[in-house]
Amino acid sequence: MKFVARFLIVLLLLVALASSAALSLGQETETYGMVVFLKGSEFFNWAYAGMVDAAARIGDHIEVQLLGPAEWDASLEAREIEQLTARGVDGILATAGDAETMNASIDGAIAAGIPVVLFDSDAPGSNRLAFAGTNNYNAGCSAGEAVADWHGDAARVGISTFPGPDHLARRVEGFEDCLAAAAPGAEIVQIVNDEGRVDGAETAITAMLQANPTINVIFASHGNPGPGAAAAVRNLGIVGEVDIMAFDFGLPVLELIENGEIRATVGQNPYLMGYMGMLLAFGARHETGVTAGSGFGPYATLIDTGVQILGPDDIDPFKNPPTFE
Amino acid sequence: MHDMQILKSKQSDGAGLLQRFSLETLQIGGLALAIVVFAIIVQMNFPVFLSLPNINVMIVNFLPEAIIALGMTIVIITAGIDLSVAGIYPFSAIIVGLLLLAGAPIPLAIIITLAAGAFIGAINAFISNTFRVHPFIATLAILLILRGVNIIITGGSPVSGFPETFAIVGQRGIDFGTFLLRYSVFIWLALALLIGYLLRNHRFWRLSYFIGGNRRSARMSGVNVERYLYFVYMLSGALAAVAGVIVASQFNAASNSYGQNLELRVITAVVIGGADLNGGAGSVLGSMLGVLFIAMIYNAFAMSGISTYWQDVVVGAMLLASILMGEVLKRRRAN
Amino acid sequence: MRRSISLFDSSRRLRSSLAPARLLQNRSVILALLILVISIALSILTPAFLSSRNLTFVITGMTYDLLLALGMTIVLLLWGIDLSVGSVLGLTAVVTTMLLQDGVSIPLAIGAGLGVSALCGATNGFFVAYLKIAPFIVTLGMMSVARGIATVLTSGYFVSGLPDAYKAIGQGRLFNVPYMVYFALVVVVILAFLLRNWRPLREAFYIGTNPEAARLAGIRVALITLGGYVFCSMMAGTAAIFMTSRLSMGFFQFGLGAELKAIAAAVIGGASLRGGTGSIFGATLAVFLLALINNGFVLLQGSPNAQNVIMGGILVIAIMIDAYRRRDLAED
Amino acid sequence: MTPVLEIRRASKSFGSHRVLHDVSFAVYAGEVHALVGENGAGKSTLMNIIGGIHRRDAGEIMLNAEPIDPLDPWQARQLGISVVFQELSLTPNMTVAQNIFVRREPTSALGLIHWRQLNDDARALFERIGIDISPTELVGNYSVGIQQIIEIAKAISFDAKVLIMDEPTSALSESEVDRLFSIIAELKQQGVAIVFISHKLGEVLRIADRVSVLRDGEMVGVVNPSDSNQDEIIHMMVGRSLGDLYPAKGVVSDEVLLEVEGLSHPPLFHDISFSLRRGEILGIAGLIGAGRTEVARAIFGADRYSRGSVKLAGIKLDLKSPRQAIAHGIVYLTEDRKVMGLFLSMTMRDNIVSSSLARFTDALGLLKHRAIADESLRAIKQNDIRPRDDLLSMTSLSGGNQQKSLLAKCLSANPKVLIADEPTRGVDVGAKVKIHQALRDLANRGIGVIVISSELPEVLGLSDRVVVFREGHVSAVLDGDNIAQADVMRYAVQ
Repeated sequence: MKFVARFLIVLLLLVALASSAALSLGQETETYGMVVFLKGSEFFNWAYAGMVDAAARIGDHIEVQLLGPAEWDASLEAREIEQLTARGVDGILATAGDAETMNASIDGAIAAGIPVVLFDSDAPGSNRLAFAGTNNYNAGCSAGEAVADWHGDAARVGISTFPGPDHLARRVEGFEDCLAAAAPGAEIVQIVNDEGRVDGAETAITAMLQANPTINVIFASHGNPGPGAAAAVRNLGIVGEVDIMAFDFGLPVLELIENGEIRATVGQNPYLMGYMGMLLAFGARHETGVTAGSGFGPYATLIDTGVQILGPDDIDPFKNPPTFE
Repeated sequence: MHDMQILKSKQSDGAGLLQRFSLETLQIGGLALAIVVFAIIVQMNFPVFLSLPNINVMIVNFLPEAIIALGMTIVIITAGIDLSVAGIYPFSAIIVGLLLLAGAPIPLAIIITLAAGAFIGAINAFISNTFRVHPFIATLAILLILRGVNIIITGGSPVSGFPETFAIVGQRGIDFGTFLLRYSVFIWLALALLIGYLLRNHRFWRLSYFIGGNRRSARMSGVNVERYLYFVYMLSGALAAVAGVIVASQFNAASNSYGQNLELRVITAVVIGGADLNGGAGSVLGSMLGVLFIAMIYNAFAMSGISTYWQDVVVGAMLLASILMGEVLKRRRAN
Repeated sequence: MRRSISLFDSSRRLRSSLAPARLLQNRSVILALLILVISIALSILTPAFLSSRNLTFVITGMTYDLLLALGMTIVLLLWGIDLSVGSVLGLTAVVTTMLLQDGVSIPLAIGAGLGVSALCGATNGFFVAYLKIAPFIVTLGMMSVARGIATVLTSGYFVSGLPDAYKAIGQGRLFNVPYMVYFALVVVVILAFLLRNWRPLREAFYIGTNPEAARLAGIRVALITLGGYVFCSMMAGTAAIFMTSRLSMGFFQFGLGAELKAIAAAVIGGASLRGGTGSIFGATLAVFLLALINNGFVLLQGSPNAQNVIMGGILVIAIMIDAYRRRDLAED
Repeated sequence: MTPVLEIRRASKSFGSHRVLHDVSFAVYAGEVHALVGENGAGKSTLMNIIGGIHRRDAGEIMLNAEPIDPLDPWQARQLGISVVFQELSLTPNMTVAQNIFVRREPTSALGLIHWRQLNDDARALFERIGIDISPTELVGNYSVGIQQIIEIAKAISFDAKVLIMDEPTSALSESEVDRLFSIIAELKQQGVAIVFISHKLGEVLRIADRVSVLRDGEMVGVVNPSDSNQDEIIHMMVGRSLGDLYPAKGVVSDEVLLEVEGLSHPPLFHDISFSLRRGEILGIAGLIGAGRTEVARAIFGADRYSRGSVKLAGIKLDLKSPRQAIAHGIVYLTEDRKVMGLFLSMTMRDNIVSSSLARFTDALGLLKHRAIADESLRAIKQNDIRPRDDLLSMTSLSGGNQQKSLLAKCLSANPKVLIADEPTRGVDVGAKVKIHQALRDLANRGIGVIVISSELPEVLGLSDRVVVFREGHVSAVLDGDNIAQADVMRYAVQ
């Protein structure tokens, strides 16, 4: 019996603790959730920082939270959206792990009257209200044009990417098209699978460079292969002979741009995606007289947050990424 | 004439709580208690937690885990393990999707997919039986192969655009206004009740405990252990395929990304539910409670806004805590 | 009658084991033959393969996997399993680099990182050896916990801004070969020597074969088991030091999925999930074989999607070869 | 009268090794027929052929004059031939009733089990053979001895016409043996034909109606116990006279080597005190479950005890592990060689030195392989282990040689005190004699030897003094050359 008594005391303590915590909660708060397909990606932290800042700008009563699976799995992301819907949050910002899987969940949230705004990666088949993000084709295109600018028809390019996410496919497509348009003599020599990882990229790119010594440019279609490509070039002792076009501005990428191992990176604007996404969701949440009828307030359906090619001179603003508890 | 008490087991007269109930009852009872306590605490902070719509979401979200856990429970009872479910699950979602896109009638597509799942299970059993390797290794090999196959047959992008009626399996349901009770929940319930009942009461299904408890003696009792393991792994594979079909219908899409770490979530749930990896112990009720417990933890994170970074820490700690509890119970009973 | 290899085979016995028929019973020989065949095929198919650069690279790239596989071999030998190595790698990477970022001196940061990995291993070992809880579960829990802590610590950020002297550990070279390759080779040789000659590691064979009999034979079962898990985790920690130094960053997702690869390599190399067997050279050759296949894939511009299929396929083949080797063994 | 079971000219070879040659054998209803022979004589093979585990190469098996051909033990049991193997076929995690009726549970047409009827059936079965075991208790909660009886009940439940038991008493205490024999008598009454395989000739003579003796795969003869004696049977078994089963007793010094005082660990044992002198063989007798093994393990540091002390040569020891015990020179030979004694998949050499590695290690902890090889060869020669190839896997050795290896392993640790728990369990007569001699040689070299045995004649024949255990207490310490078996029994049970 002692066992049971002790257990009951602990139980009571826990309950008391929990209820005091409940009392301290505010009352008129609005909650917005951000759902990403790779929890803890630096890129999405920038986006979340934008969301946090926009929420603070709107007012103290806005609460935000970040959710998402630890490994790339769109079905787990869909689950998070369903959970937020059941909880009845005031708005959801989501980035689609793949273009199709989340449609039903997004539509479910919209049907429940919760505004859903996509950012970074769109789910065009869903009823989502708006999308704020990079036009990935254009992003790839900018990179392709920059590479054409560097080497012209002499460009021999290796691309590092991994199969699956739709936005990566678009970037590669944009890259190929615009490179071909700007420098018809340029050539895509090989595309390798980096499995989405830095060390995977190192392994794959090193082998690629050995098999194809003519390669003089590496295009990283997402954030991780940039440092992997730099390590690969270092491995082979050909630093300076191969130009690397990285993607995004993770700290390791910035560092490598500073010391010259990476020539430039395609800078997206995740902060703006989160910031605009939050504003869009908030706007949609609050109906005005004019928008009456749709069930949602005013919002823009498509916002291109743009890219810029960042060289050594452009990276200072990104050196201090946001942090939060 | 003969002193009979030698033949009686030690019956302690002052039997306490620990002695009065079987270990299984204690473990399941403890888990149920933990679930109730946890639910009360979360509920006090977030009143929406125990609302019907949220409970519904909790169940639907962990439906694949729950269905796969049914098979895993039997696998673990026979002292095996099946890692390949995390490969079969997306594989069958993709296969049913591709079949539907190719114009196969829905029932046929589903049947073929379930058969494919069972077939992969048979391969697991074949490798493990024929080459006498631990099922961990056999199913690991199949998991690795399937992950690659899944990427190859989809080219890495999701398969989607299934016929409207296919949505019945995983999307449609009974509309209660505030929430939609999906038919897939009934599929799970039916499977859980059926398998749970058979595992308790059916002569053939109960052999799994015998095999897991003492494989040699099962052999000596004339059980064809190898053939039985075919049955067990085929069942596990087929159930993973059921989960795959449901998820394909639910999302109206199928991608090779599905099922990351699924095998570990399922094994965690089954073990929290009282199954013994050494075989011979485990129950459907326990496993389902284990899945529920994990589902509640995940949902509470979505509820609370506490950084989900803590999620893994909490789930891992829960696993260790529940095992420690079970071990403590076992030892206190033994003394 | 079945003869087998004694732990204490002395040289006069070795000669008879060099007979061709017996050679094929030796897994390391089979693996070496496979490696030879694949190497010849690759060098015919692509000239880039045999370049010293490429070979250096293959060996460099396999170092992390090798360290993990060595640790896993010891744990499997002890009739255990360690699912947490990948997560421990991630956690060590994060802890070490964060300390460096905060200006902690390099030896201290490395020491702390290795200390954290040792602590993870000791926790695993304590639960397994002293509380007698199934290693699968213990390390599965640790897998979640360690990865979770790494995530919490970094909130998902890359950790960068590491001092150059630290980067030199992984990036520095001697005769154009990175230091870490020498390190790994030294570990392999020492470990192989110790596994043959050092009492605690010899005793590991007894423990893995029959833990209760080992205890009654006066072997320190719990302590050696604990040590095995600590060693395994520290191998993961060491891999983390090299990885962070080489890539100039720390990231909580380092080592994701590495545990399955390590188990596969150790098993292909001769370890068994039933304990009591394991080979350092076997594991080394297995890691090399897998690295070669990966390399060949990229060199031949094969679809990288098939890599997993090949890895699983090799595992199945290894299982079959092993079954053939053990065909005269009694049931279970 | 036709025999229930008849084997006609059965032969069996494994590879080139002939294990049975032209063996004929018959059992009649209501007869207890003992089958004896040294290990390797072919008893197990003969039984395996009848029980459906092996296929014979030649010959016939007749059941009630009909030829039969059982393919597996299950089929044999369906035919009415139940074999109780030494290895139990029970699983600890299920109840007694579930174990007995596995695959034969009373079920509905759909295969759903009628639980109540299942337990009632088990109860009825126990009633039939006159024992009281709860059908709903988990088998794992019962001792090995009772599990053996459950196993026999299971065999009988097949409506066995022929019941074959392989060493059924090897794990039983004397009183459990009595229990078993009364069950056998009961079955005999009911007309079951019983084949009883045992090394314990005393038991054989007590229960058997006829005794068949096998040697080297051939049937050497059938004798009637009433016109024969142990010596004659042994002679038939080994083909020669063995001389004495027990070596001559030696000279015991007065010096106390090991002193156990007030050792307690409730509820297993209470206030155990005895002493062991240099050069003495101290026997410990008692029923299974009397706490003999538990005390031995506690002295050895394998399990804890709550009170009391153990002194070695006058110095108090506080042993926390077997390792410390071995370091002090106390060595324990386990009763369960397969589970707790040997590393079966490893070589003989690995096994022999497993307790004594410390002796072959240098300051750095590195092993001296040559010294290890020499030691193992020496031990093989000294203990006469066959074959003399120390790189053979332990699994390929006979039971007797496995047991000798286990003894060699213990001796290799250079013991001052050897505690031998059931040192001759499952060993044939020839090996038994050699083990007995080895134990006496040890004592003569000044080592203190404790022998725990459930075979009373062995305890008495071997020991200088006998400590009797009853229910966790020491009930008597008997001294002298002529301790009567009946005295020991009285102290053990009263």
